Amino acid sequence: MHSDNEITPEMVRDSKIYQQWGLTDTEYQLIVDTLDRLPNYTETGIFSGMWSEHVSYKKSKPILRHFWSTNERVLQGPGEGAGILDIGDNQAVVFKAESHNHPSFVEPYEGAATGVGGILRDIFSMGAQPIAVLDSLRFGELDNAHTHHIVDGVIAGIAGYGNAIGIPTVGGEIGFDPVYAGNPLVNVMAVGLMDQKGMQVGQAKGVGNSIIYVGAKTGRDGINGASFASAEFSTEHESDRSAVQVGDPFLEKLVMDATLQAVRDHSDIIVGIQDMGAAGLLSSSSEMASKAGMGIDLDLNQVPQRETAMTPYELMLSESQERMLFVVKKGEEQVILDLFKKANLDAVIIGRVTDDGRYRLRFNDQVVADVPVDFLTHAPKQDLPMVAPQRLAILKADQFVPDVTDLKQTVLDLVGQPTIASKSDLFRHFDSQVRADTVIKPGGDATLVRIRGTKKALAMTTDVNARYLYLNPKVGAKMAVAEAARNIVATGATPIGITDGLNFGSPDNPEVYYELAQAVDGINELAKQLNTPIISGNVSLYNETDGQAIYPTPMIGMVGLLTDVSKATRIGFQNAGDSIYIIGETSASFNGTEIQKMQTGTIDGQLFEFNDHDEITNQKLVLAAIEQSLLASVHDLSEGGLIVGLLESAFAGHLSFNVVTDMTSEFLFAETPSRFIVSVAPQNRDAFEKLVGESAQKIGEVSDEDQMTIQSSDQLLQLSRQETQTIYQESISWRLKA
Amino acid sequence: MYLAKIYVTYKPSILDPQGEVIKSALTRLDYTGISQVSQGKYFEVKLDARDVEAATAEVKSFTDSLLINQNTETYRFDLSIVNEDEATL
Amino acid sequence: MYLAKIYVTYKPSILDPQGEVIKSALTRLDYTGISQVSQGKYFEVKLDARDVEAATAEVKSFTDSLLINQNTETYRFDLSIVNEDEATL
Amino acid sequence: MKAAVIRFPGSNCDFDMLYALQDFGIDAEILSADNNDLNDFDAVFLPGGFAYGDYLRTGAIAKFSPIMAAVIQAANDGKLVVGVCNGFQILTEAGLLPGQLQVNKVPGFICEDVELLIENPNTAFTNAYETESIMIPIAHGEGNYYADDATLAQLEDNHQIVFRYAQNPNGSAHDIAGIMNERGNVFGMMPHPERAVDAVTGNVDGQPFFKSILSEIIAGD
Ligand SMILES: Nc1ncnc2c1ncn2[C@@H]1O[C@H](COP(=O)(O)OP(=O)(O)O)[C@@H](O)[C@H]1O
Ligand SMILES: [Mg+2]
Repeated sequence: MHSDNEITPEMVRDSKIYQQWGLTDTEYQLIVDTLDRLPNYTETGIFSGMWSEHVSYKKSKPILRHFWSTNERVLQGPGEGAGILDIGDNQAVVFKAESHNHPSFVEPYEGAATGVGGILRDIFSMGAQPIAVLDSLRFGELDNAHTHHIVDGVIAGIAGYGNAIGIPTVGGEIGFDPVYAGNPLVNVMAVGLMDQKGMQVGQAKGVGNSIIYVGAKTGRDGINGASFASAEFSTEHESDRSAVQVGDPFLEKLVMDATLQAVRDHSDIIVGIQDMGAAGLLSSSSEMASKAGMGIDLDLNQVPQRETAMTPYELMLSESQERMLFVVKKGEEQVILDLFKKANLDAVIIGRVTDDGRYRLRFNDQVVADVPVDFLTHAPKQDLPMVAPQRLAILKADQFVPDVTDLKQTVLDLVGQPTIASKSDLFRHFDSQVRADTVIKPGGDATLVRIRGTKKALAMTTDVNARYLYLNPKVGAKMAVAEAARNIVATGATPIGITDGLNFGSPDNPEVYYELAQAVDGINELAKQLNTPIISGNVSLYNETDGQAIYPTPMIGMVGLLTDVSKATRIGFQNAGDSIYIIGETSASFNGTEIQKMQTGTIDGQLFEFNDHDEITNQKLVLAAIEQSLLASVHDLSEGGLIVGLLESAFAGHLSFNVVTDMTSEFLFAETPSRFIVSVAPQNRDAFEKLVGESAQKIGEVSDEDQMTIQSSDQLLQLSRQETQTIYQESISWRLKA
Repeated sequence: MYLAKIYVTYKPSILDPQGEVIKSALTRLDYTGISQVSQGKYFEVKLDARDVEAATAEVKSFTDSLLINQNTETYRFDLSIVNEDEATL
Repeated sequence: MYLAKIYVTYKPSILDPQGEVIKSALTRLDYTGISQVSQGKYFEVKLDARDVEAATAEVKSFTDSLLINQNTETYRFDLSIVNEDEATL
Repeated sequence: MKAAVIRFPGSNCDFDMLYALQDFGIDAEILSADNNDLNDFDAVFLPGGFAYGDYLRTGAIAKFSPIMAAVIQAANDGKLVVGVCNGFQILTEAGLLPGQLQVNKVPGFICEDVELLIENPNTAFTNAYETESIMIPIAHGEGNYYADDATLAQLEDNHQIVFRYAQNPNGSAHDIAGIMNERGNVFGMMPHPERAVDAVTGNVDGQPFFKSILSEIIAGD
């Protein structure tokens, strides 16, 4: 890397080095015109960082603007580190998701680990105590060593960071499909809890106030990580990468505890807090100034450095982990410096808030950058063309018909499919119980975490079935929201809000851009009806390898509130003799299902229908039944349909079932949305039937034998619980060891 | 039979949190003259091979592909000839 | 300035689960001639000391008390003289 | 009667332990490992977590914290000293309990409920148990207990093995999950009883553990 003195503004212009950093000629010209001079090397570098898609959202913002993000609970919508919702008693829940897809492909362990570290900083920089982490993962099929390596690394990385910092990883989801082989998805979501009076924002207000740098020293880690995440991946250039970021959960634990203590004890002198994420010091400092309508003046020689001879460009763009910025009232800095010093952490004043709206950097007594803050933080928006993908136009309307000639074998094969099989062999590596508040552990529908000292609990889940979106981006996105909500409802909690992780291919492809717009539309439509505003989220574009895009994969992270934790319901059957009911109609819904994928090797055809009204009605019904304590168990139906739902309730409860249905047996595999299976104790049967009327159908009984039976209108299915459960339980580890 | 002793360390620009923590522990324990600590890995691998060249190639190959993480680590190794059941250290 | 290179290995009687896992991974990757793998730790410590004797004594002292667990581990080390800012590997 | 829960930098089960003790009416507070005096306390708890990041070796750096001299003094004075998970690892590193916790036999962190057999019901940590087997969560990557044969024989002969795993999850010698010193006042275990005290979380098998300790501290008062 050259120092600034060596590369003149003219050289930047002539060599077009800005193109390598991701700036277009038009953008560069705009900078020249606005500054009314040529930008120097450092200035060009900071524009390229701030104007990358990853930081500026210049391509996705026109679409994201449409997200619905206000209701009576919203205290903070999108735009800050994380969104905040009122949960009563002057408490608030804070949550957000983040993607670390590209870093995790290059370096699975550290990529995933630093993803967890980053999302936790987003939470505690708002002044909230993180209480839970969830993930949403996509990998290629488990049939090759490279995918095994990525899976092992990602799981170990999430575990390595989350376990050590002591925040439980309580839930998530994992899917497998060849489209993710060269571009795995690693999304992590964090949830925090706070007193409303402790709310912090990332703003740099007040002329003369100090900018304090806290935490790890700056090295050359992930230089240009933001532009890197905004560029497509090509296997040829796989080795062309920046220094890998390494996480230090021990240091972050110290930073987290000290930050929360500062918020508790010194909120009167703290003006703003911002974590350093993508584009590090640059984006955190400039955004704080821009949001406050102020300017900022930084002395880069003050920045704690791990390596020698770092240039201003490197210092600003470094993505070293575990770093935070505080804005503190002038004259009161020592209190904060002392607090961090006591925790053995670096804390240094590196600059001041100014009122001239300039972003000014000094290095070795020279001004090395001086540009308007607002210009820097507002990349020129791009309205991109969109067009419906060709493939959607030619999808056939007919639904796939599963082959059920050997019904038993079909079921055994299905429960062994990695997407269906239990993920416990993977998530057992996560400490899901530290903090001792986990009421419903991973393995059910949503996870439930109690709020100590109250009767309340928070339910949380992440969901999306990208195959549905591949066949219909809008309806598929609705179904993702619906499934998340069903999972929340199955615990007894009411859904209250959404964070998302929008993982898509290149937005420069009009078909991909269309998928993105449609997905956002779908999410929005159902979110409004569920009264679950989208309060935060993340966009990850350019998820392509050698020109092949992933399925559109908008991860939905949802949080629900249960006001009386003693009412919590679980998926497992409770007692032999309880009646089993199915809530919701089953129809021929087979295109895009797991059974289609398993039997044909692909997914095809028009997606089956989704009815908003049925979804909401059925959810309300389940909540009402739980409210009246009528249900022994509740499980929503999703991938794999009724058969998988029944089996999971049986496995979780160590009990079996005898079911009789007038459907033919292929309907056992239908993935018709908006359905639940519930079990009801004999003494509650009458009350339950009165409540639900025609909306639920009794289909059988819970039994304590090993044998599970389903008599459909055409076949009798008999399965041994032990044998079936072994396949369900062990399939993933068998495949990983193979 | 060959014995490969393989020393793995972080590349210079990679953060080594362990080394930092160990260094500060040593300083607290009054080992004041210590200016740098880095922790790496050390492998001893016994292998059969046709000759030294083959053994060298094999060690390079599996170290690159399995023992180290090429994104963050680098290594060197020594190779010696040993008897079947010789103790290593 | 001295540079101590410290090699820590398990005592022979101690089971080394990581070594076992690596060995079976190597075998699966068709490195068939491998008969034993052990994974240990490797430290590089830069320290100031009056002379070689003092440096040796200091390295022994902090390795015994901090770097290894005497129940299960053993070590050897080399000491060399280096310039302040010499690269280590 | 007062208990201290020691917080090392990187401890993360300190509050879990504090709340569990307080739930059983034990007057407890969190004390930073920077302190060097435990005279005001009758019992000392070393909680789980990753002290100093568990860098180098679990518990290796923590054993040199200022508080540890006082912990050793408290043990010598016959006060109760209890280490759970990382606390157990620190107690072995500090030499207050024999042996060492190594990387799990199949390397990797595991979090799940395991069945424990109460091997010695007549201890300050188990006397309130009325069953022989309980379920308690584990959450560790280095819980594989190692000690040489002579030490193991001694632990067996003196009934110092307090808990054993019904199905060994980590390779521990003699299926050891928890041990105490000869005098019976210093105790360490890998599983987390403080995560199993509240009915709402679905498991209360840790309650008798704390009841035992409570009665022991009261008796000693
Ligand atoms: N990566 C993961 N991390 C933690 N928990 C997971 C993970 N993957 C799946 N789980 C847990 O396994 C259970 C079932 O997951 P999933 O099959 O996705 O449920 P659903 O179909 O109800 O959305 C849930 O409790 C979920 O939290
Ligand atoms: Mg579900």
